[in-house]
Amino acid sequence: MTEKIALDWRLRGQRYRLEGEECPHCGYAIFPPRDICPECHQPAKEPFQLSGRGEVYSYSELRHAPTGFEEYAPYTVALIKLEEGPMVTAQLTDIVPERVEIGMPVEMVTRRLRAQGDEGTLVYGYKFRPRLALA
Amino acid sequence: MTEKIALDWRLRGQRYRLEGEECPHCGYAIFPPRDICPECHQPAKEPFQLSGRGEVYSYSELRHAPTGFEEYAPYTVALIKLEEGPMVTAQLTDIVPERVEIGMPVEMVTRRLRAQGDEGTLVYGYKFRPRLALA
Amino acid sequence: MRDVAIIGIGQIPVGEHWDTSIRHLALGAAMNALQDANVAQVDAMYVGNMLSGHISGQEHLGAVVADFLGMAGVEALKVEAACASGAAALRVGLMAVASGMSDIVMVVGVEKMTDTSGQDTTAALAMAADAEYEISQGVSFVALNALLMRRYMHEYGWAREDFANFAVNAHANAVHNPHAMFPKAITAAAYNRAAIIADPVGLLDASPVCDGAAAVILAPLDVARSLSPAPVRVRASAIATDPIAMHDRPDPLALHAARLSSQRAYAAADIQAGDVDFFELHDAFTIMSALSLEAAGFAERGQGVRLALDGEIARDGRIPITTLGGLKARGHPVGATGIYQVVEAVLQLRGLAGAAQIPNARLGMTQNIGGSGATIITHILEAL
Amino acid sequence: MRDVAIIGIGQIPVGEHWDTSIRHLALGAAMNALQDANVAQVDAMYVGNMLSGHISGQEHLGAVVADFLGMAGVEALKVEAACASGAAALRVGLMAVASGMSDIVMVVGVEKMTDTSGQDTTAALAMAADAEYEISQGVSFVALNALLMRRYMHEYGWAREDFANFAVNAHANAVHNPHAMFPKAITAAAYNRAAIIADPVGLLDASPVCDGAAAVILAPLDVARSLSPAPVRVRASAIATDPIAMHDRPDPLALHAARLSSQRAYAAADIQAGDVDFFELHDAFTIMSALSLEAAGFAERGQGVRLALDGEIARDGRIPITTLGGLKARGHPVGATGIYQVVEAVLQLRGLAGAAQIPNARLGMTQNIGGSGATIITHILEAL
Ligand SMILES: [Zn+2]
Ligand SMILES: [Zn+2]
Repeated sequence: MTEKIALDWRLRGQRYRLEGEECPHCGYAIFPPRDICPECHQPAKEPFQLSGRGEVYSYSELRHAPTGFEEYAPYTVALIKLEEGPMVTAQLTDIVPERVEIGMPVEMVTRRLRAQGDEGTLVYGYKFRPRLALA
Repeated sequence: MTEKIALDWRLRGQRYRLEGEECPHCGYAIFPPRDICPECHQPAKEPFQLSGRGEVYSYSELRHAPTGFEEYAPYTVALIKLEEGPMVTAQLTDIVPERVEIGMPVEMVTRRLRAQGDEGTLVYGYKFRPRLALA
Repeated sequence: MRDVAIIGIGQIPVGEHWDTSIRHLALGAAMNALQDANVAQVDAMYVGNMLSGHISGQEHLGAVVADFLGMAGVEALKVEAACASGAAALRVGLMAVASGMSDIVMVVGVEKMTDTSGQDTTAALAMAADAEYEISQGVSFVALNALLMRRYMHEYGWAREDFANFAVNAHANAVHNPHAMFPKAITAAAYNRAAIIADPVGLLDASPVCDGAAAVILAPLDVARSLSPAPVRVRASAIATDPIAMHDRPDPLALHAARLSSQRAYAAADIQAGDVDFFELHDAFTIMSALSLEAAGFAERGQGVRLALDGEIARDGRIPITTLGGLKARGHPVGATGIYQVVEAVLQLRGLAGAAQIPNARLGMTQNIGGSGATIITHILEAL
Repeated sequence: MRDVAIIGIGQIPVGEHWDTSIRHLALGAAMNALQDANVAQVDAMYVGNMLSGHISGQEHLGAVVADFLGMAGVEALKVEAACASGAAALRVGLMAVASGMSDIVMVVGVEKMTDTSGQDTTAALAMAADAEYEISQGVSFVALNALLMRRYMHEYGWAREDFANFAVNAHANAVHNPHAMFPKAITAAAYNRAAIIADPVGLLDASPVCDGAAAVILAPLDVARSLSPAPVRVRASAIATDPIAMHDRPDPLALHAARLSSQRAYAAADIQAGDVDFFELHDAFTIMSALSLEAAGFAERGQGVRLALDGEIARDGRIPITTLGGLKARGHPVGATGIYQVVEAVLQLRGLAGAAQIPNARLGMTQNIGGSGATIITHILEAL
């Protein structure tokens, strides 16, 4: 169940910078990278940088955290619909819980996700915070 | 992978005292308890106390231990053919490694098998030691 | 392709079996099924299970179960599809008999969930979702269902309270099931008062963590009548998948794999949704009941909750569901659930469901869901 | 029952794929197989895998692979039988086609083993044995094979050195396999000098921990010729089990499930052992090669080692084994191994094994072993 160092290294582009792919055949924006377009099923390996902007599709405040996340509970997880089309699952951060709502504009930030293993290696990744109204 | 407290409790009869079963239909000695006779396939739940005496069927000194047993390596594991018929897998203890041989008479003793989990709960169970020649 | 029938069923009570290992849970259900089918030996057995490796440190469960049943030698495999592992194993058993590769086949669903802490079990269950893009974000299985439920409430204007009757109905039915974990009625008020575990999901929206095992014996239809006084014919087996991560589905509320799986099953059985007398759906969470009813064609989009509110899911309603307690009240030992559903459907079709009996039940449907909907398996069973 | 043929094969190099997740390992092999078969879509896919939960925190691998292949919607299940998971998945794939429930089926074997420490992987592999009565005693998988090897040497009077040629032969063959992990020849002297890891098992008796994936595409035999220029017919699929714990087998050296599985396969194919042109056996350890040769009928009890000493296992010997490197030198990514064996057998039967080609290979046998012998699955393949 513990995330592994090699795994974190493999996923650094996606987790730190929201790097996806763009399908050269149908233009579909793909995140996470799949190398095969889920829309037209053609090979799709063109790197594509997502803007990190999106809005809340749904959210929930989680009170019982799985192993590895206990110290952070309660925290709010959400489905974020990104501007370019893909949806991602992520935690919300820098929020006032009662002000979170479906449709709220958010933007990606890099934050600590958890500490792992006996040595407590820190794992970072994307979270989303409310976007200023003028953004 | 870690052994659980409920599991250790469930298996205490077998692990501490080599409690098996005897088939009321064909007399087969069964260890570990199966409730179904592997010989005649009839229900078999009669408790049966094995003597703990047997001899070495095969053995190996293990230098790379699995997670949880590292601190005990190297140690010697063996297949022990019990007097009553069943064979068991167990560690040898109180041995001079170079004197271990196939056919060596052994007897059961209860020893610490490993420490488990963060709290280091000790797990005990059967091991086998050389039997005195006159036994 | 040979037609296949169920000639025996077995189950053990769902609950916290502190004193029983996973192998002996499976054994209990298997022995009951063999006895019910009045057969002593099978040609093959398929074991549906998700978590034996994580929770019991035991993989290779097919061989373990065959061995402890005293049947070492026979074909035995484990089949895994997360919470749909039970129905997945049944599907493989059906293939074995349909192909002629085996005649008498046992399918066992088994799960041991209570040997680890609640947090560890929560983490283990999350392996049904996307490890790299869902679990890694700290989302639990409950939270995934909460995300669905909130969006559903938002899109269709329902309140939390409107889901109460899914839980109330399940518990009311479980009262008549001696194998249920919670054979106790609950009220809508109790549902409304229950603690929230991941907003808007409360304690009484969710099925419990528990241990259990259930088994069925399969045979070719043409010999089933000579072997069993009341064989049940498998009219359809259908499976469909959807992206593993909820966020990768174009419309998560559509439960697309359930729609696909149901349609494939109706086509194979040559029936319509309306022909089904009862529906053992996968009520791991109340939101799943609503979405399943819609995807299977019993309600319009966004109107599944209406069936609960109107009492149409009760024993005497338009489409009775969770007739012996469902996942909510019978319990949800994940890899065993799909087989419990089938065992209960067979009881209904044999007319042996006691006070929970659906009058004149002739066609029953079961649907087992893996993960948040990535694998959905439907079976349609018919009384002969 | 419909006859089934293999119309496409795919594999990726076996090794330590630090930069590739388990899903993308599977994808690589699957894409190669689809391309080889020249099909774009399949009706179902079965994934053979043992350790995805423990090592990658991901169960529900069937849906994951279908999803990332861009095939969400299709039937997808994971099949597990420890180190025999690959062949187990193939067997389920054969049932699917033989029954008529599916026409074009993909079977993928995949394992990711290098994301955990060596000790953790050792502990994970031990889940193939009896968790309660073997693993709990601190025995590792290597140690179980050491117990067998020492007893064998004792009963039949062999020395450690006598096993050398199993490893030497495997490495000699791997030199010609671009997908092998260790495509390098070794000498008997190197075998004798190698470090002992669990007496008498040394480093060169054991297959390596590694990552890999392989895939095959199945189709009904009667349409295979129109789909593929060189289809390979599956003449037999047979499986047998034995008690999960080595100590519960009346005669552990008999490898009883291999004997049973081989005999069932010969009977189904209506051939004798002597008709087989080559044998891709499960050389996870050199002792397993000796016991497999005996159980499958190529040597008397206690005389399997003699075949190695006499060179009868070489390409031009009486019964060539591990013709493209075997588990020892191609590598043993556990759940993928059974499919690598089949992919290599198909290469031989197509006459495309290059410098490793067995002249006039017409009938090939593969045998995949789960645990220390509790599940053994044999396939016999025929060039058309
Ligand atoms: Zn595209
Ligand atoms: Zn007996």
